[in-house]
Amino acid sequence: MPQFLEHSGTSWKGQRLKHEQSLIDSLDPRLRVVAAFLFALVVVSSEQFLVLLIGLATSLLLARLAKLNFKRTLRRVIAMDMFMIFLIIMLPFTTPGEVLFSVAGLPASKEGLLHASKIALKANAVVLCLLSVVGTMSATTLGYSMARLRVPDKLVHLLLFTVRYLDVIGQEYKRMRRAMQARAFVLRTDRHTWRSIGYLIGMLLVHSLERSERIADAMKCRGYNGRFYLMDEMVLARQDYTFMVMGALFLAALTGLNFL
Amino acid sequence: MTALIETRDLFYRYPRRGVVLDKVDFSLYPGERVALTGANGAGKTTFLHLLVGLKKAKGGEIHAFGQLRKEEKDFVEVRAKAGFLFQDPDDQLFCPTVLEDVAFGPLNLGRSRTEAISIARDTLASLGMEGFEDRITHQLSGGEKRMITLAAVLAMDPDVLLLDEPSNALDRDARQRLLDTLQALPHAMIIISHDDDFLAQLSTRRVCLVDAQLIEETEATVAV
Amino acid sequence: MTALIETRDLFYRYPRRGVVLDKVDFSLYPGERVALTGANGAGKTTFLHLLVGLKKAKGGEIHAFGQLRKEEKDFVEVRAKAGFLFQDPDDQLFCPTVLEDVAFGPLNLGRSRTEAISIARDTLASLGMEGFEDRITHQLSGGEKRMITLAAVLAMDPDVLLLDEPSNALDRDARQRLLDTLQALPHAMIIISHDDDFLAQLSTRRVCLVDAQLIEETEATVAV
Amino acid sequence: MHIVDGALAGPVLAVGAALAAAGVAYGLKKMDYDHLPQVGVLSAAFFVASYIHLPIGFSSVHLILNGLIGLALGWAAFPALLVALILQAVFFGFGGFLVLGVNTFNIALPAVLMYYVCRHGITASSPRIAGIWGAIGGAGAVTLTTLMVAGSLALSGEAFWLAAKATLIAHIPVMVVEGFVTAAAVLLIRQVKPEFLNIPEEWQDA
Ligand SMILES: Nc1ncnc2c1ncn2[C@@H]1O[C@H](COP(=O)(O)OP(=O)(O)OP(=O)(O)O)[C@@H](O)[C@H]1O
Ligand SMILES: Nc1ncnc2c1ncn2[C@@H]1O[C@H](COP(=O)(O)OP(=O)(O)OP(=O)(O)O)[C@@H](O)[C@H]1O
Ligand SMILES: [Mg+2]
Ligand SMILES: [Mg+2]
Repeated sequence: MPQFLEHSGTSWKGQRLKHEQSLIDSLDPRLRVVAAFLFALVVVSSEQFLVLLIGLATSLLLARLAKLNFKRTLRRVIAMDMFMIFLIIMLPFTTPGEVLFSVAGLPASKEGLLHASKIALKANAVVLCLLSVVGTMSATTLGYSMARLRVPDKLVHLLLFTVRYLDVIGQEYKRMRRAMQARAFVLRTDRHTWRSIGYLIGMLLVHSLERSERIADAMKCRGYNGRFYLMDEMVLARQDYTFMVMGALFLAALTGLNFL
Repeated sequence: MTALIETRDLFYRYPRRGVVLDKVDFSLYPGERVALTGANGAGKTTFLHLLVGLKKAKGGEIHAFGQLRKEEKDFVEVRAKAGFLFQDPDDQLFCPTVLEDVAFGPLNLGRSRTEAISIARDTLASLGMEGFEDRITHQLSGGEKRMITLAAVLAMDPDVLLLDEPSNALDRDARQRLLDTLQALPHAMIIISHDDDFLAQLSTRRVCLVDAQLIEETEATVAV
Repeated sequence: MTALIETRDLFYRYPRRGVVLDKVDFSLYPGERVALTGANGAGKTTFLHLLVGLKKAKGGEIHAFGQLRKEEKDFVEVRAKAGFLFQDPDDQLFCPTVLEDVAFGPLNLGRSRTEAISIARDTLASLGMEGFEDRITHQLSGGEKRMITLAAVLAMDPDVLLLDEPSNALDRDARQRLLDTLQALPHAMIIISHDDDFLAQLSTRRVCLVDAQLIEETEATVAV
Repeated sequence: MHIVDGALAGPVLAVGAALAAAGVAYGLKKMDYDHLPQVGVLSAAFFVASYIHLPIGFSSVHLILNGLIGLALGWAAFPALLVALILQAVFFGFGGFLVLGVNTFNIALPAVLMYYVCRHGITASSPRIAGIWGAIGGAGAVTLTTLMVAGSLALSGEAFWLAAKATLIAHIPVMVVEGFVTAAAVLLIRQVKPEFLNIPEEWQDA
């Protein structure tokens, strides 16, 4: 992950804390996961520019509706774009076709440019939709809805365990990292740095493993016999059905546009 | 009156560390609140672990709730009747939400879902923690986590409480709250702590673990 | 005599928690051992973190070792001269063996491997911890861990020691040993602790953090 | 290492998802309920460790650590990495939705392979040899992942071939760093908690 996510990552408390309730939050979480998936499917398989533009516009609208934190979202989307950019810059030069312009003697083709912009549109539309529709629920809710969507039980509980201990271990990591800093440790490009960071990670794993042993003991003490239980209530309400119908019509229309 | 928990000649050693418990005799009677003190690494936590079978004794006998306990399956019942509060609340709160965590014990004891939920709600209410049901466990403060782990243990309706440094890392208010709550509970308890004031207000008897031996502290020794 | 560390109008707040330090003025002079007390969550640890730049102040100035310190790179030098002992030794020990851990600081200061190792050996010996060089840090007792972290800090030859609850979770003997060691050191210190007796034997001056303000405690207030 | 949505061809996505699903299913089967806390907590630890950025010259790289994940978790690396990738995609916008399968497979398969290749080496009696095997595990996993990412791109169209090659070259420093870091971590764990690395396939308790 890019570096500046580190902060939001280690002090991660799920997205709920700073997030304002929105229209999207009133929808059933299962529905949100399914909707995001179908949307991604339609957008990624579309090749028409118009469809992709509508897709991106929809995602932007969803981001508005979900009251996403503008700055934070922008940083994340840009992080992803930076990652792709190198792929996209290369495409016009490696795709044969009608030459639009050339850089340092290398011809850039129109087809390549189109292909590159399609990838950019698709990736941004999907990520924005994901952040606003699924990313606005708490990680715990995401786990519940996966369970309700028949994702295997073990995987769901694994996700919930990971989420539960991310913060605990993140804090532990932060304290150890600070203690190293306090001893005048500065990251450099040398073996001392790499060895120290390797030790840090190793120690973090040892602490984590020992914690997991204590957790297993605590579970035994509470009579654990190989079963976990989830308690959540998810019932489809009227607005969910409305959303379902509208969403289905919209996605069908988008798909249809491809064949015009 | 018969002892709830009794050990005879209890013996334990760690591979590298050596003997930590050498022929320890101990009894816990109903209504007692026994303070267990001792230096760091004396073996206090190990002792509690042995009582509920999380570690296997290398010698001696453990009688609990009227029976000799030897095998893992004997201890399953002991763990249901002896509520164990761990040193670090984070180790004990492993479910995503508070309600699920508190209901985890009753569900494992075979209660139905609705029963378990209602037990969990009642227990939370009795500790003054109503309204916390849907909170996410990892977002609670230290003091809140401690109270929820206590609720989780009490929800199993134990006869005995085993508390491993319960007041650790609590600030004054949270500590006082815990103290008041524990004083009001009728359960027999064993309390490990380094906090003398806390123990003085809570315990009815003190034992100290020194050199792998349990030593009964009388009023006189405590005063010194 | 000029102050080793001085703050003027130091200000800090946490996003959700609010202001923890409000225009704090503080000076530490050579030879002083300042006790820093205050309730849990008062902001004592935060204050020490600010002094060595582990957190960035939201206002005010920090002068350390004769210079105004603002940027991360200014603080790298401060951290070399101000040895910081963390609250929990486990956070500070991350190398497999004691020797490597103690040599980590000198290596960061640019010493060669052989130099760093000889410094580490000398420091351990000066604290009476020779023979621990090849022990595995993770398997030490609480008191031993504390002494090793102290050695690790002293190996950097600091001018000032910042101690965050050094006697925490230590038993009587280990605590006494630490106390004797600290009393024999010539360094200026800031010591956070909740242990009044420990502070009484060590400190030359006391300040208390109350409501985001540092209050100088005179003999009279301490006696109360 | 996370490919975004939109770049890969449909068949590549589908095959990736199917292979990842198979790997995850097998990993879940190997991991019984008693080891859920262990895998869950370690997975959180790896998630945290993947924030670490190390400078290389003027740029910086972040660690992937899939070699170490494989050595620590074996086949459970598949579900653990899927969980991490889901969380990254959904809450950090890193990666994509439909590429989850391909991304999981690209990162988890090398982890599992390195587990088989290096698990004996890292328990060698000489720390030097164990360190070398650790380095092979760390560098090898990243190398394989890079090859697979490049392969996924190349399979999606000739136009990506250059990008695929560039990916490979750009990751050479990452391989070196991962090798060193993994070796150090392995050496530490060997000394501090040797039972950790001897975890056999069946997850018998040490
Ligand atoms: N798994 C282990 N292997 C070897 N030694 C161990 C292990 N667990 C604990 N020990 C050692 O056994 C001794 C007793 O540990 P225990 O945790 O019971 O002490 P304690 O009295 O609870 O101490 P504290 O007050 O610090 O909690 C310690 O010296 C500890 O280092
Ligand atoms: N990262 C953070 N975000 C928000 N609040 C924080 C953060 N870190 C600490 N705090 C809060 O800031 C306050 C001061 O914390 P600090 O650790 O400095 O207290 P302290 O005086 O050292 O307490 P203690 O005696 O418990 O160690 C506390 O209320 C704490 O909850
Ligand atoms: Mg203990
Ligand atoms: Mg503090």
